[in-house]
Amino acid sequence: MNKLAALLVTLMVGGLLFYSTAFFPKWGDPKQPGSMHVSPRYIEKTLAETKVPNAVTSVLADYRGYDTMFETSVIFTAGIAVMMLLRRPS
Amino acid sequence: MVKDLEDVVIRTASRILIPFIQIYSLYVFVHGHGSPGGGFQGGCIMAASFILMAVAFNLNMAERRLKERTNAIFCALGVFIYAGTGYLSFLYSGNFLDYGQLSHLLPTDPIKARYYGMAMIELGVQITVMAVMVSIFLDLVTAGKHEKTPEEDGND
Amino acid sequence: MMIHFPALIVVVPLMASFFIFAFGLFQRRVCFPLMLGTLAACLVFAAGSLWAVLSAGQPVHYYLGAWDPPWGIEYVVDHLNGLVLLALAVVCLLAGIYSKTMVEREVPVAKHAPFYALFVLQATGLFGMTVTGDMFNLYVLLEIASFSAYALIGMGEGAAPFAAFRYMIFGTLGACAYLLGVGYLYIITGSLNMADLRQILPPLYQSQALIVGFAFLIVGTGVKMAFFPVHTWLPDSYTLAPSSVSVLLAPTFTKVGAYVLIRILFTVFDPSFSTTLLPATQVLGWIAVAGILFCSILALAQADLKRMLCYLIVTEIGYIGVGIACGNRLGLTGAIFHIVNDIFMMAGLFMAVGAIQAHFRTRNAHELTGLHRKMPVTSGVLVICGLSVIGVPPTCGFFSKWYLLLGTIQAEQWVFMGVLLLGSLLNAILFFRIFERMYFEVHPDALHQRREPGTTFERAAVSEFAPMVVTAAFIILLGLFNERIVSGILAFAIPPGF
Amino acid sequence: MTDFILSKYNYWIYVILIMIGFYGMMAKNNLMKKLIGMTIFQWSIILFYISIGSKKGGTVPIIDPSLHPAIRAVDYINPLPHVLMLTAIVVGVATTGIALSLLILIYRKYGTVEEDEILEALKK
Repeated sequence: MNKLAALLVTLMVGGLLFYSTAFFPKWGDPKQPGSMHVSPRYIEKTLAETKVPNAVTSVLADYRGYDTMFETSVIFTAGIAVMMLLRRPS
Repeated sequence: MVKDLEDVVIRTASRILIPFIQIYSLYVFVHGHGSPGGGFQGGCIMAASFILMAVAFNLNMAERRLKERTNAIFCALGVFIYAGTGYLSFLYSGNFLDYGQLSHLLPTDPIKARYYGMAMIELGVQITVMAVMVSIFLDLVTAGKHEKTPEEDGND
Repeated sequence: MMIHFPALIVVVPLMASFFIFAFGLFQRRVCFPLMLGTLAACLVFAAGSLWAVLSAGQPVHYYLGAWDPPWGIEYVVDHLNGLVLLALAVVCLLAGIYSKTMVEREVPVAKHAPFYALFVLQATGLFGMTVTGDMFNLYVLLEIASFSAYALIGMGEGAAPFAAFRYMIFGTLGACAYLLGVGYLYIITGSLNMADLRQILPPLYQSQALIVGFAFLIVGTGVKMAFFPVHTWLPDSYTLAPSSVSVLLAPTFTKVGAYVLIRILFTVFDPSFSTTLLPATQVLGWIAVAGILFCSILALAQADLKRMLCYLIVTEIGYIGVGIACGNRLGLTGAIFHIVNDIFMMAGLFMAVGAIQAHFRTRNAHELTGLHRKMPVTSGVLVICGLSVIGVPPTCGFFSKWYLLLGTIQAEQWVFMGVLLLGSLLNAILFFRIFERMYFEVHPDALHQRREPGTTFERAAVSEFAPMVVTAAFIILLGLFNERIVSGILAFAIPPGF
Repeated sequence: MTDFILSKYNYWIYVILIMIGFYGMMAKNNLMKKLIGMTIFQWSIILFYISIGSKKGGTVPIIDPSLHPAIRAVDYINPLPHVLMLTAIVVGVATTGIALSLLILIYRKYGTVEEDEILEALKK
């Protein structure tokens, strides 16, 4: 019974997702909003503003460096959590 | 008999490979600015070298190379370097994580200071990711029984 | 220095957690004072941020890394999240003080350093989620707060790891739904900044992909907020968690989820979109109403005091949902005021239950006879918080429910109004049953027969009932000064477009 | 019709992966399989983000002035989703790490990772 219910829910969610993909821009279309609004500045200005040719690193460490700091904190949190949960007090 | 032979091949191969893996990891880390690479990828490759050491030899070898406590300190050290670089810009009344203010510290113009700021960031990320990956692996493998030496545990 | 407060409130506890962990490995006793100092500093930063917003009269923007908004990450402190931030900071500090004796009792000594580090990281995640103005940054902070919560709950006794695992499956499902929603918004608009999205989205309100993305965002936030149908992870995990952890998590995590829902519904999307164009708030309202009834009745059926409170949390979230569903200024004022009040009410209740479990060694609601003689302060705080949950005038609970009622009347939602009153009645039955057993039933033999002979009854430590008394005082003060809070802060906290 | 398929099939792949992961998470009785389902679910969202950033004719976003004299955004693919997904990958690793440690705790306490056996043990 449980498996049937799960299958039904999955098919519903899948149907909803398939339906929504019909309204997405074409794959790889240079004019899609995702690549037109914010990212052109990252590509064009990265050499001028940060002297780093790799646009991914400049966005990662500088434009959105704050996200990456919390990302490192997430991996730090996971490290402490595993250390706390599993370590047997000797 | 067969077990020992198998060990010999793996051990000698990994003894040769491990230093080069670590050098490659530093290469990936250093070339984060000019080519695909950076702190995360470098940290993972460095952690892979320690995990290979733990798998090929035994946990004691990895333990000796990277003691449990220093590993925990490295976890905190890396993220401290990252956040510390962010705090530096407070000294010059810049916003948090504003590397342009580092130009007061380093003898360069604000734009090149961002280049060096990012290098500091990548160093912090490299240390933390390496330390955490090794620590999670060792914890999961031994399920927390670090203190017992592998011999007691059966040489897994 | 004041201009840096919005960033400091998140970065200082983050840095402190590294120090707590690193120094705690060597010197265990350094953890508690460091944690307390950090949370006190956060209280100062929260108060400073709110003061900056009040004196400036308009939201304070803080650009991380000195990059202007749609490209860099931006922190926005306005009246709405300034008030929630202050309430969170106060309760996190009180939970920190409260945890001193509880952690000695529940957490083995070798694990104090990681425990306190995760405690502070949990606070970091909460503060960050409240302050951030960037959708993806909110996801990362949501994950930090969630991972700390999973690990801290996993420290509990008995089936806690299993409850934490089920919470993790549910929570990750919710976080991934949120991430998918942000992805849908990004693929349509190309921006991640909330204020920027508010400008770009209006012409796109007809596109189906946006509606599906909106649904994912709501479902993801709903899971984190323990909204009615997706709340089943909460009772098990908060009941089995150590009491210092449930005192930190119960008042804060679900209310921040409620704040994020308000932020998405009325700041990222235009209120007209959420209320009329797409009857999202109507649907949320009817689900919230079902949740209030279902969980109030379930709370009545619980013998375990802590599990009863967990169902109360879901009921209170239902009230906030009804406030949002009214879709008018009064209803939303009631919802935001209820978020702030509920933070304090749940803190007081969980602290009292933790002290009762520690000293009275029982959580069974039927064995509380004669509690007022042994633990007068705790039972007093339990009464004040209970009255506030019911909604009795001097306490703050009454006023937030009052605005909720006015909101439902103005929106002519008679069913919502009826359920609000019925919910208060069910809460009244719940609490007066406990009060009656605590104060009026005198069965001395029941007390001695359960207590093992020879165990002395040690008094509750100062670090336990001091935070309780402060919380009760806040509940009363919020009630007395509600008019100033509503006219001074909440009047400006309502997003434009109402 | 083929043009419609060619321009949308990458989204269908990620939807199918989401359905597999979602079904695995909901229906599987073994906690380890639930965890594997959850990981599939997370990684399919990463695939979705990465496919947003791709541009036809764009190359790796390492700006090389010698390649194109004028730096134009059309020549390089969108770096932003790749940055976001580095965070999501790290979150995925952290989730798996904590989930596995919780599983070890559960196995150490109940001797099993089958959900129904654990629920029986809890009822006693």
